[in-house]
Order: sequence, then structure tokens, then C-alpha cells
Amino acid sequence: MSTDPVLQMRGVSKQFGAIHALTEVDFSLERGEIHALCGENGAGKSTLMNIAAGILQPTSGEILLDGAVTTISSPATAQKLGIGLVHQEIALCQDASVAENIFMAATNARRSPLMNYATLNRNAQKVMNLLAPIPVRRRVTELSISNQQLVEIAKALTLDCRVLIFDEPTAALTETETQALFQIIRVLKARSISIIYISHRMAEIFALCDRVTVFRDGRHMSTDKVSDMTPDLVVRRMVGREISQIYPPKLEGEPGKTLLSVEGLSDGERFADISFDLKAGEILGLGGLIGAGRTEIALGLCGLRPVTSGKVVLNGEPVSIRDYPSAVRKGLVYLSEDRKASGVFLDMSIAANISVLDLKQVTSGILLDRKKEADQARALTQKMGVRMGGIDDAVSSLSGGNQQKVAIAKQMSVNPRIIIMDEPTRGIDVGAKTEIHKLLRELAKSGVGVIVISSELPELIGVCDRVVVIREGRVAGELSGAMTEEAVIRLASGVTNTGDLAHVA
Amino acid sequence: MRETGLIVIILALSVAMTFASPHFATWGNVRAMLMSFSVEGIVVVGMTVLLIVGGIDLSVGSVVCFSMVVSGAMFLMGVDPWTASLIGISVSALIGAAMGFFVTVVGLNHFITSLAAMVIVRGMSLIVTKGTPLSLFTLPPEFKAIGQGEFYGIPFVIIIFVAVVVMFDFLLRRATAFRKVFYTGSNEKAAQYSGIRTRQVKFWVTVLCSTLAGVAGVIYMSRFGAATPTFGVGMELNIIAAAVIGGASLNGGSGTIFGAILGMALLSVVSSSLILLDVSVYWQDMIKGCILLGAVSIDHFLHSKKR
Amino acid sequence: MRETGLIVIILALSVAMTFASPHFATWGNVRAMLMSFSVEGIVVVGMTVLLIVGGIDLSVGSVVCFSMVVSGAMFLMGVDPWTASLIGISVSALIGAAMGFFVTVVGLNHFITSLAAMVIVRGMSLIVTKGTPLSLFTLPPEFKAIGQGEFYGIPFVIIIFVAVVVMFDFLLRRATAFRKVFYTGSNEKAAQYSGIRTRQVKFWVTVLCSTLAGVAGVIYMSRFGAATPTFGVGMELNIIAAAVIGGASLNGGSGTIFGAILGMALLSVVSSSLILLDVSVYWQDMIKGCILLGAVSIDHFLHSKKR
Amino acid sequence: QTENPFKCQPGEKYVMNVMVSGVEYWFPVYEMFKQAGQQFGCETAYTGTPEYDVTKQIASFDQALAQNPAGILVHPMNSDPFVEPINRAVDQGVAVVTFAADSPNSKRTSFITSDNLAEGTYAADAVAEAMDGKGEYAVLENPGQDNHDKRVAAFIARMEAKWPDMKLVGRAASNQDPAKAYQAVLSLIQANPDLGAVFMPEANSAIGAAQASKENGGKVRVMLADVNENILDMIKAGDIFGSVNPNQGMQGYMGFMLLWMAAHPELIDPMNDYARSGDNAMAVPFVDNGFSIVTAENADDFYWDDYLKRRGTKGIEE
Ligand SMILES: Nc1ncnc2c1ncn2[C@@H]1O[C@H](COP(=O)(O)OP(=O)(O)OP(=O)(O)O)[C@@H](O)[C@H]1O
Ligand SMILES: Nc1ncnc2c1ncn2[C@@H]1O[C@H](COP(=O)(O)OP(=O)(O)OP(=O)(O)O)[C@@H](O)[C@H]1O
Ligand SMILES: [Mg+2]
Ligand SMILES: [Mg+2]
Repeated sequence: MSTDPVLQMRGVSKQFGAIHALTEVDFSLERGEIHALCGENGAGKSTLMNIAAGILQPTSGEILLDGAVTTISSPATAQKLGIGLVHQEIALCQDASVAENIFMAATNARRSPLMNYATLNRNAQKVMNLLAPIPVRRRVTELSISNQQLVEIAKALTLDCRVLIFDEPTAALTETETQALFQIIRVLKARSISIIYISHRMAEIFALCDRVTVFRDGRHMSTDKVSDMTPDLVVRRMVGREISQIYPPKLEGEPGKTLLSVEGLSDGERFADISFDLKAGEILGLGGLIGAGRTEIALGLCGLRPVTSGKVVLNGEPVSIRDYPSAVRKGLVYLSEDRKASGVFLDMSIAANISVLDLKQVTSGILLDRKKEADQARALTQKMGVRMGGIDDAVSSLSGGNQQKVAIAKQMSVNPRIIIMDEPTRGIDVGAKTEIHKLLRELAKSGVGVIVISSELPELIGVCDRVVVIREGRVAGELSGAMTEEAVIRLASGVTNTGDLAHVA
Repeated sequence: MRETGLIVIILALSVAMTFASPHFATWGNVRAMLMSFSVEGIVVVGMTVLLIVGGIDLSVGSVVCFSMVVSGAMFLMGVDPWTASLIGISVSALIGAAMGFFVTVVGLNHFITSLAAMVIVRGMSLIVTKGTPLSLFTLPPEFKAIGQGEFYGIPFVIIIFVAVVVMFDFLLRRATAFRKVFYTGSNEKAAQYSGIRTRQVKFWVTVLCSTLAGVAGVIYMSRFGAATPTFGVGMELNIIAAAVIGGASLNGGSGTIFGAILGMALLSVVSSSLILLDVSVYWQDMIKGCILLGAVSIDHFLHSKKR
Repeated sequence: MRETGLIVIILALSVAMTFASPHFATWGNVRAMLMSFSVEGIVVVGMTVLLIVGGIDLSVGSVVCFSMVVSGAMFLMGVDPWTASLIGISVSALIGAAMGFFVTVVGLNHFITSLAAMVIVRGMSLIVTKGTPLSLFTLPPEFKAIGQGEFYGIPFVIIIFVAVVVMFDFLLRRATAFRKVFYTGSNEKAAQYSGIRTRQVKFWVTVLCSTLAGVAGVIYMSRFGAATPTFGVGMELNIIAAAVIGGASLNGGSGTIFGAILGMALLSVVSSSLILLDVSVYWQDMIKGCILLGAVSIDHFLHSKKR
Repeated sequence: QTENPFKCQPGEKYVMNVMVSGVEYWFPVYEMFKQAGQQFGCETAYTGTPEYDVTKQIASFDQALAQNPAGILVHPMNSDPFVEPINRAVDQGVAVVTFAADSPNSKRTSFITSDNLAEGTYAADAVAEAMDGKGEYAVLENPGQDNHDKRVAAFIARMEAKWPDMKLVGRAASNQDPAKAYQAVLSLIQANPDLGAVFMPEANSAIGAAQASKENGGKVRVMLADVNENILDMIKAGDIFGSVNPNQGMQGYMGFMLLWMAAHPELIDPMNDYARSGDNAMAVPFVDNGFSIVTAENADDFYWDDYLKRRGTKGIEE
């Protein structure tokens, strides 16, 4: 066996027009290691991985596999060479079944002329169950975004590869699924498969990885053993300055008057009898496992999904929200968890994406005021730290995390009374995350009601003053004060080994 | 800008034609070309907006015809021609509203809805006319002036056309209401999640497209002094082709009025050139198709280069 | 299943018609209906596959015609009819390949490419025939049998049609190669990421669609004993309509052969009923359109209920 | 005294079958077909497809056939495609006569039409005479439609043969579309400022052509074939020069006669080989129903609505 690294990238540069996404990057992956790749949003992580997987071609530089210079001209070639990639952006065939998606590459490579659905479904279910018991005959379009993420991961597990790349696989996963994934990755490692792991969650990197490479502004900064590093050090290398990773201070004293009160909200299908209050000054969290129904509750509340019964009181006034536009008019806005499908307009400019929620702000008479729109976009992108060419660029030219920042900027552009954020920091780097947390706290302080749905437990506990935990479409309990991850998980999963905890509700 | 490629191609063709035929670069010929696509150009405007929102309308030819027929029949029944025209245009708008209903409330797609409308509305023209062209010979001259009159040597039709195009091009680029059309066509779900009433947007765009077709019908009536029940058969393909050549996508989210009009101009220059050069009728179709394909390929090439 | 809704509607219409007209449920009438859509049905198969991959082909009518014309002209030049037919089908496949080239290599969209092809290929038929139908009266009886012969009272045409439909329906559901068509149409990027050569897929599907149109042309030639340069004008809309009624989406990723054929059958039952009921010609189009719209709405309703 | 044999049995039905059935050309044909039928005490029906599609027309023909009429007067959209259906009908004992377009290779008994070649020829003469035999002319075409192609070919042939100073300067396809005809004539006038006449073989294009001519000073004489109310008005107003119009009424009336005869071959006892060959003894291969040249002087006599009113009938609706 040669001692050459499995995959080596030397002096790789990539330009998109005027944007230098990567500059003279070196990267090497040893056999059987789990190699973390860190960097701010837009640092060039996904770009490098897309080059390794044959999706993009480098502007210059070379790629070596087992020490031999190789050209990876297409995803098909990458697959033949044994390089697999779990994409940051979900890329599934929505109209096909989960099973077909999972085995798409295998189907493509197989010689047999006919499909064998029975075997396909059986094998797919086996793979799927490693992560979560999603029925594989379902069409992908029926799945929530987090479940789609799991399918995307399952898909990669069926590849017969030597190098497996995970590009932010856990961005929308809860602790349980994340742990299941780690289990699998460790098994893969034991089979001496080499793994590149991209994440913005430091804890994961330190729990899982052997080495860590840091990128900044499209350049390689450092590669070290994880055991030689600390999270703070990694972050400093990423950002180039010290960042306090601590959460903003929580609400001190009593919260103000009730802004929103929900009583017995049901949709007759996915959730039932949901009641909670939101008070001025506090940040309310919604916790739960994937598929618990948090997203549906938020959608129901905002008129984006029909509800069958329930009462919503906004600022002391009972309101009936027929559809989302009327919710927006009443000051209730929702940030979608599914960025690509319903969060941003990929082909439209950054400025147009930000102004959409309240076009009146940028309208004079019946015409758009381009200058106002540009000013608004400039102010908000700066505030959010969006890394971009210019505000007229299409959102599709942004990195995943920066797209998410644009989506949040859109919510910030209006002055809502209640803001519901579903997985707000999905794919967002450490520095920006802290900024967003601060922003949420400021909003809460200024009297805006803030509800955060997050699958990332530390975030949920760190940011929220109070957490309502949802289990199978019902309120399983509520936590406040000094919350622990364990308590949330226990409520969310309904496991009651400490007896009384389950009866908190 | 997408349009530059088309402009370059049209200019190149025109220069070539100027050398090939002494008649090409005359005001008479330019006027002839403009006249020949001015009225259809009004329909192209509506179609482009509809394509941007992700729709399509196969019924425009039938609606143009029905607007003609209804206005004509009203006039023959003694209604004054201006009121008759208004009725024709209103009926067209109503047809658009009906299609909008089927698309936004019933939930059918634009293709099948407008296909059915195409057949139904054509049928209604047959019913009204009993298959024979209505002779509107008695239309008063001041009404005929819309289609046949001039203003300082420039035909009214061209003035109307330019006004409509400039106005809608401006609105489409600048008006808030039309921006919503882009949002809806670009990503309907995201638009809904941004508080845009996408159904309303689609409904009104559908109405707009039919209404403009109705306007075109009235102008045609004024120009030809007749209402023929077979008028406009197959027009939709030409219109959609112009918009698509001009950069509109059948998947919605992109397109400009100016581009679509350039697409129309390209088609018109080609047709007109073939006649000026006295190309055999048997060869005209093939050559026209080849030039079209070539032009679009070159445009695509110029366009994708710039990215 | 999408198809059940259509089956219900077609059956309901048929039952109603059986009561309304004694001639409806006769073998003669059923045969006339089947014959009227059998050959087009073969084209529908190709179109459906193409729609699934996200394409569209406006040139099918022209290609059907050109296949007829080329085979016919070859035959008149002394080539034996079977070889002549093979040449006609090959030429059709070549046209498909040319369109595939423009779509996958040059990067134009299917709509504009096939629109240009529609015009060009129609022009080529005009050139070959000089505008006059070729009379192929001397075709040998064993060749004419394809289009005119019967087997135990069932026309060969219907047998061929059923065979093609059953085969492709099966392949589309079960064959690995055809699954790739679905994947490509559903999400081209995702398919690429899985190593599927989506360009190749699109290329071959384009070729398939034209080839089947070529096959249809040859069958028409055999059935009609003639090659008319105007044959198939406007056919594309009917074909696409059938596929869309049957559940195919213009955005790709969905559709079935069986559904598309049911769509075709629905259109045919409606047309046939109107004639049998002796509905006034003035009213036929309108009523046909309304029934179509109603049927599609009901189907949509039945379909969306089930989700 | 023998009973008059020239009448129908109860239920004896004669059908006329066309394509693009909503178009005015057929109406006078059917009207006279119907009148003849009534005189014979027969039932008549007007059938066809509203579409311009040979497959659909054959389907409607087959459907008519499935009801077993005594005879079908058919306008076959294309000649050879109708061979098989017509033969099937004849073999089934249904008489078939073609009108306005033929299917010569089929077993149809008779064919009645105006002479397209003569129409083209007379149209040419009328135009050339009005221009004193000197000048430029153009034609609009609808390539692929047989009777239209014939008219155009005859028009040009006559000009070349008899009027050497008439120069053909342009041919364009307008495909029966007024808007295309308008564009084509505008372009033709640009290319040939001295254009004196344009001929087209059908009425739809004439509306556009006339308007284009008018906008350019009305120097171009518009000559066409077929008429309708609108064309007649324009002829009277001088916007259109003239039209050759087939005698549709005679086409329908004589068409019925031929068909009725074909359905009753038993009426004669042939003195030739018909009995042995099994062919229809009532075969009259070809009848010319004639045509008129319509100009401002006689245009008033061609209004269809006036005729219907005078007769008090409902045209194709009965
Ligand atoms: N198609 C494109 N066109 C133009 N610019 C692009 C394109 N794709 C990526 N970029 C730019 O390249 C840079 C690197 O993007 P990349 O997606 O690699 O970042 P990343 O490190 O993965 O960030 P994130 O953590 O947000 O996913 C960004 O500045 C981005 O805007
Ligand atoms: N109509 C439905 N019938 C059955 N299951 C459904 C339906 N709609 C959604 N689901 C399932 O519900 C789950 C998604 O629910 P939801 O998105 O509300 O969960 P969540 O708590 O927000 O979690 P996540 O973090 O996944 O968003 C998925 O497993 C999805 O398959
Ligand atoms: Mg990334
Ligand atoms: Mg969720």
C-alpha cells in the first residue's frame, strides 16, 4: 500500500467571473482519516469539494489520487474513482421514491436492463434505517427538508467509495440523527474509507474528526491534528480575530405583557391541541425531534397551512389568520427552514430577495425606488456580513451560508411584531451565528416577539429563555431557567427513565 | 443584456439585406415590416408577462379573433363602434378571467386551460359568425383610422404599438406590481412564503394577456374592416416563439418585453427578406427555419459568452 | 393512480353516449375511433417520454409528414417499400439527432429548437414534393397491409399501436434506461450528481420521439397510399394535449404512457360523440372545449382528493 | 302507369362529408344538395370535422358510414388517403361521389367540380385585360392544397402563354392567413413598386391583401377565387378587383343527383359490360359545375344571406 495521501489537491484556484472563490489551495486527505474542513461562509469549502467531486473544474491547480495526477471531469468520473459527496444543497429527484433516490447511482451503474423494485426497496430501507426509519416508498417531495437531508446522506452511504465527503450534513439534523450519523462515519472509517467532514459546529468537529483544515477567504490557512487544537483556535484561524462564542445574555427579570397566545391549535393531521404564550422581551424556543411537527405548527400559525381549530390572540386581540399575507400585515413573519424551495429566489438579485417581504418600503407611487432598495440591501447585507460580489448578483451565486443570511436579512427588512425563525442558523458560520443570536436578543429587547425553532440543542438552550418541546404533534412539556440538553431530549423522545420528568407537561 | 445579441443579429441581417435588395432599407419597407408585426406585438407583450409568471396562453389567436367578431357583431347590431370595441375587449378580459379561475382556483395548468379555451373561443367565433366573415364595410372612417390612419406619416398602429411596448417594458422593469410577477414566476413557493398572493398575481396576468389580445383584435378589425372567424389560427406559436427568442423562459421567472419584440422583429425581417429576395415558396419555410435556428444559436452563444 | 380518474370519465362519457346514440357502441364506431388515434398514439408515446425528460417537440407533425414523403419519394424512385420505409424512419431519427445536438451541445431549449425544426422539416417536405401529394397507388399490397390490413377482423394498425404502447409503458415503468429519463426530468442536477449522463439521456429521448414520429409516418403512408406535404400540420398540439391530460407535466419528471393514451382516447371519444349526436358544426368546437375542460377539472379533482 | 321511380324510400339518407366544416364555402353546396334531396323526398345530413386534419375527416367519414346511409357526397381533403375508406363504403353498398376535390384512384362513382384550371385561366385573362396586357403581377399561395395549387399554376401558365408582357415578380405563401397575406403584399409592393396585380386562390388572404394594397394607394388589383359577404362588399367598393367563384349551388344540386343515381343503378338496364364487370352502371366520371367571374357589376347576386332569407331556410342547420 502506498503512503501517498488518498486525495491531494495542489495549488487549486477557482474563479467565478471576478470572484476568487479559491486561491492556490493545498489540501490532502490521508487514508482512513476523518478530516474536518472549516471556514466562514463563502470561504470556499463547498467549491473545493465540488471540484473534488467533478461538479466544478478548477481554474488552475491539480488533483492527485493515490499520488497520481487525475482529471475529474464529471460526477460520473468521480464516482468511478470512488469519490462520493453529500451535497450541502439537497439534490434529490422530488418525483422519485426515496428508495430510487438512494440507489440512483447504483441503478445508473448497473447493467441489468430492468428494475427490481422489491430488492431495491428492501435494500434501501436497510440503509435508511441506519439513520431514521423513513418509509422508502414515499416520494421525496412528501418529506420534510430534514428528512430529505437524511435521504441525501443515505444516498452517499450506498456509494462504493474510498473518499466520502460530507458538506454540512447535520445543518438541520437533531442530536439523535447526528449521533446516528457519527456512528456510521466511524464504521466507515474503520473500513479505512477517508472522510472529509464540513461543519460549522465545533463540537461535532472535536467529537468526530482526526485533523482539521481551516480556510479563510478562499485560502488554505492551516491543517492540524484536532488533538492539538481548541475550538477557539479554530475559530480564530477562520475569522482572523477573536470571537466570543458565548450566547448573548438572557432576559433578566420578568418578561412583559403577552404578545401572542395560542390555544388549542390543531390541523387535524399533523398536530393537535397546541397551546403556548409568547411574552414581550423573551425568546421562545420550539424543540423536538425531526418530524415532531414544529414546522407544521409554525406554518399553521402563519396561515401557510390550513388549521382546523384553535385560537390565536395577538396583542390581546383575537385574530383569524386566513393566509400568510394577512399574517404579514398583522406583523407575523416566518422564516422557512427550506431555503432553496421556499426561502430565496435563486435566480433573482440579492436586493430583490431582501425587499420582497415588504415592497411598500421600496416603492414610491407605483414604481420601485431602486435607490431605496439598494440602500436597504446594502445596509442589511452589511449587517449580516453577506459575502458577495454585489447586491445585483443572483442569490444562486452565493455560498449556502450566505444565502441563508440573505433569507434572514429579508425577515429583518420588515419591522415585525412576531418573528418565527425555523432553523435560522442553518449552515451559518460561527461568527455570523453569534451575530444573529445577538440580533434576536436585540429584537426581543425592543419588544418584538421571537420564536426560534432549532434542531441544534446548544443553540436552543443557549438562545431561548423558554423552550416548548413538541412530540408527535403535541406539546410534550416546557422548560425554562437552567435547561439541559438531556431534559429536552427526554421530553422530545418521551423516554422517561427519571420518572417524573415526563409529567412536567 | 440579453437583448444586445438579438440587436446585433437583426442589424447584421439588415445590413446584408441592404446590399442584397435596394428595397430593404427604405422607409416604405421598414414601415411595412413594422405594420406587419405591430398588432401581434401587442399580444406578445401580454404573452411575455404571462410566460414570466410561469404561464402560457395558447388561446391568444382565438381571443384576438373573438374580440374582432364580438365587436364586429355588436357594430352590425347598431352599437357604435367605440362601445362595440369596448365590449369586445371586455369579453376578452372575461375570457382571461375564466382561464384565471381555472388556473388559480380549480388548479389546472395554464397549458391545458388555455388549450381548452383556444378551442372553446374559436367555437364561439364560429357560432357568432356562422362561419362567414362579417363584413364591416360600414365602419365609420374615424374608427377605421385606428388601423389605417396616420399621424405625420406614421401609422397610428405603429404609434399604439410603440406606446404599449414602451409602457409595459417600463412597468415590467420598474413597477412594484410587476415585480411580483417575477417573484411568482421565479419561485412560487418562496413568493407565497414572502406574503405575495401568487394566485392573484397569476390571475391578473392571465387577464392582462387576454385583454391585450382583445385590444389587438379590435385594432385588426379596424385595419381590415372585417371579422373573419378563422383569423389568428396558429398565431400563438408565433407569439410564443417571439417571446422565447427574446429571452423568456417557459419555466417562468425571466423575459423582457423589449427582448420579445426583438424576437418578433427578427421573425419579421426574415419573412420579409425572403419575399424581397423572391425566394421560391417551396424553399421559404426551410430557409426561414434555418435562419431562425442559426440566429438563436448565435444569440445563445453571444449570451453565454458574456456570463 | 392518475389514470383511474381518466378511465372513470371516459367510461362515464361512453355509457352516456351508448344511451344517446345507438351507433356509438358498435364495432364500426369503436373501430373508427381507434383507427383515428392509433397512429397518432405512437407519436404520443415518444412525446410523453420527451415531456418526462423535460423536453417538448413541436416538430412531430412535420416529421411524420417528412417520413411519409421521403419513404414515398424513395419508393417512386424504385426502392422497395420496406427499404424506403427504413430510410424514412432513419431520416426521422437523424432529424431527432440534429435537434438533440442543438439541445444538448449548443444548449438551446427544446421549444425553440423543435419550433425551428417544425418549419425546416415542413419546408423540406414541400421541396421534395413540390407541393403536390405523391401518389403511391402502386405500393404492393403486402406493404399496404400494414395500414389497411386486418387480422381476424382487427386492423393491423391497432395491433401495432397496442404493441408499441404496452411495450413502452412497461419499459418506462421498469427499464433502468427509462428510469434515467425520469430522474433527468425530475432534477437534472441530482441525476448528474448520481453519475447519469443527462445530456445523453436527453439526446436519445429526442431521437426516440422523432423516430416514433417517423414510424407513424410510414404507417400513415401505408394506410393512405399517399404522401401529402401538408399532412400533420397542427398535430403537435393534439399530441401534447393528450400527454398533458394524461398527467405529463411540461416541467418534466412526470407522466405515463398509459395516461397519455387515455388522454388521446378522451379527445377522440368527445370528437366522435359530437359527430354522432349530429351537433351543429358551429357548436362542436365550443362543446368539445367545454367537455375537455370539464373532464380535466374532474380528473384533477379526483386526483387531488386522493393525495 | 308506373310509379315515379325518382324518389326515396322512407329512411333513405344522403350525407355530405367535408373537412373544416364550419367554413362558408360548403354552405351553398349543402343547401342545394338538401333542396335536391327534399325534392326527392330524401333525408340529408351535413357531416365532417371542424378541423383541417385528414385523419379526423376519415374518422367522421367512417362514422357516417357506420350509420349506413344510401350515399355520401364527400370532399376528400387528400385524394389517396380516401381510397381505402371510399372503397370500403362502396364495397359495403354505399354510393360515393366526390366533389370539389377528387379521389381518382378510388371506386367513387362520379366527381363533380368546377374546373380549377379554367378558373385560373379566366382570372388571368380578366386581370391582364384590365391592365392592357402589360405590367407586373404576383401570386399568394397555399402550397400543398391541390385545388389552390392548380388555380395558381393555371393563372401563371395563362399569363405566360397569352400575355407575354405580364411579368410575374413575386410568389409568397400566405397559407390562408389574412395577417400573413397583408405582410406578404406589403413586402411585395416594396420590392416591386410597379406591382399591378396579385392573385390568390382563396378568400381568406384577400382581406389582408386588399388592405395592404389600399394602404399603398390601391394600385394593386386583388384577384381571388371564392367569395363571401365581405369579399363581395369589397368588390363593390372597388377594394378588390374581382373573383372567380365556382358555382357551388350547382355543385350541390348535381352532386346530389349524381349520388342518387349512383345509389340506384337498378334503374337502368345497361346495354354494355357493366352487369358483368360489377361496376356501377350509373357512373358519370366527371361533371363540371361551372363558375362565374364576380365583379362590381354582378356582385349583388352572390350574397348568401340574402339567398337564405329569400328561401327561408336554415342552411346547414337542417
Ligand atoms: N456559481 C457561482 N457563481 C459565482 N460565485 C460563486 C458561485 N458559487 C460559489 N461562488 C462564490 O464562491 C465563494 C465560495 O463559495 P462556497 O460555496 O465554496 O463557500 P462555502 O465555504 O461552502 O460557504 P458556506 O459555509 O456558506 O457553505 C463564495 O464567495 C461564493 O459567493
Ligand atoms: N401529510 C403528511 N402525512 C404524513 N406525514 C407527513 C405529512 N406531512 C409531513 N409529514 C412528515 O412529517 C415530518 C416533518 O414534520 P415537520 O417538518 O413539521 O417536523 P419538524 O418538527 O419541523 O422537524 P424538522 O426539523 O424535520 O422540520 C416528516 O417526517 C414528514 O415526512
Ligand atoms: Mg458550502
Ligand atoms: Mg422543521
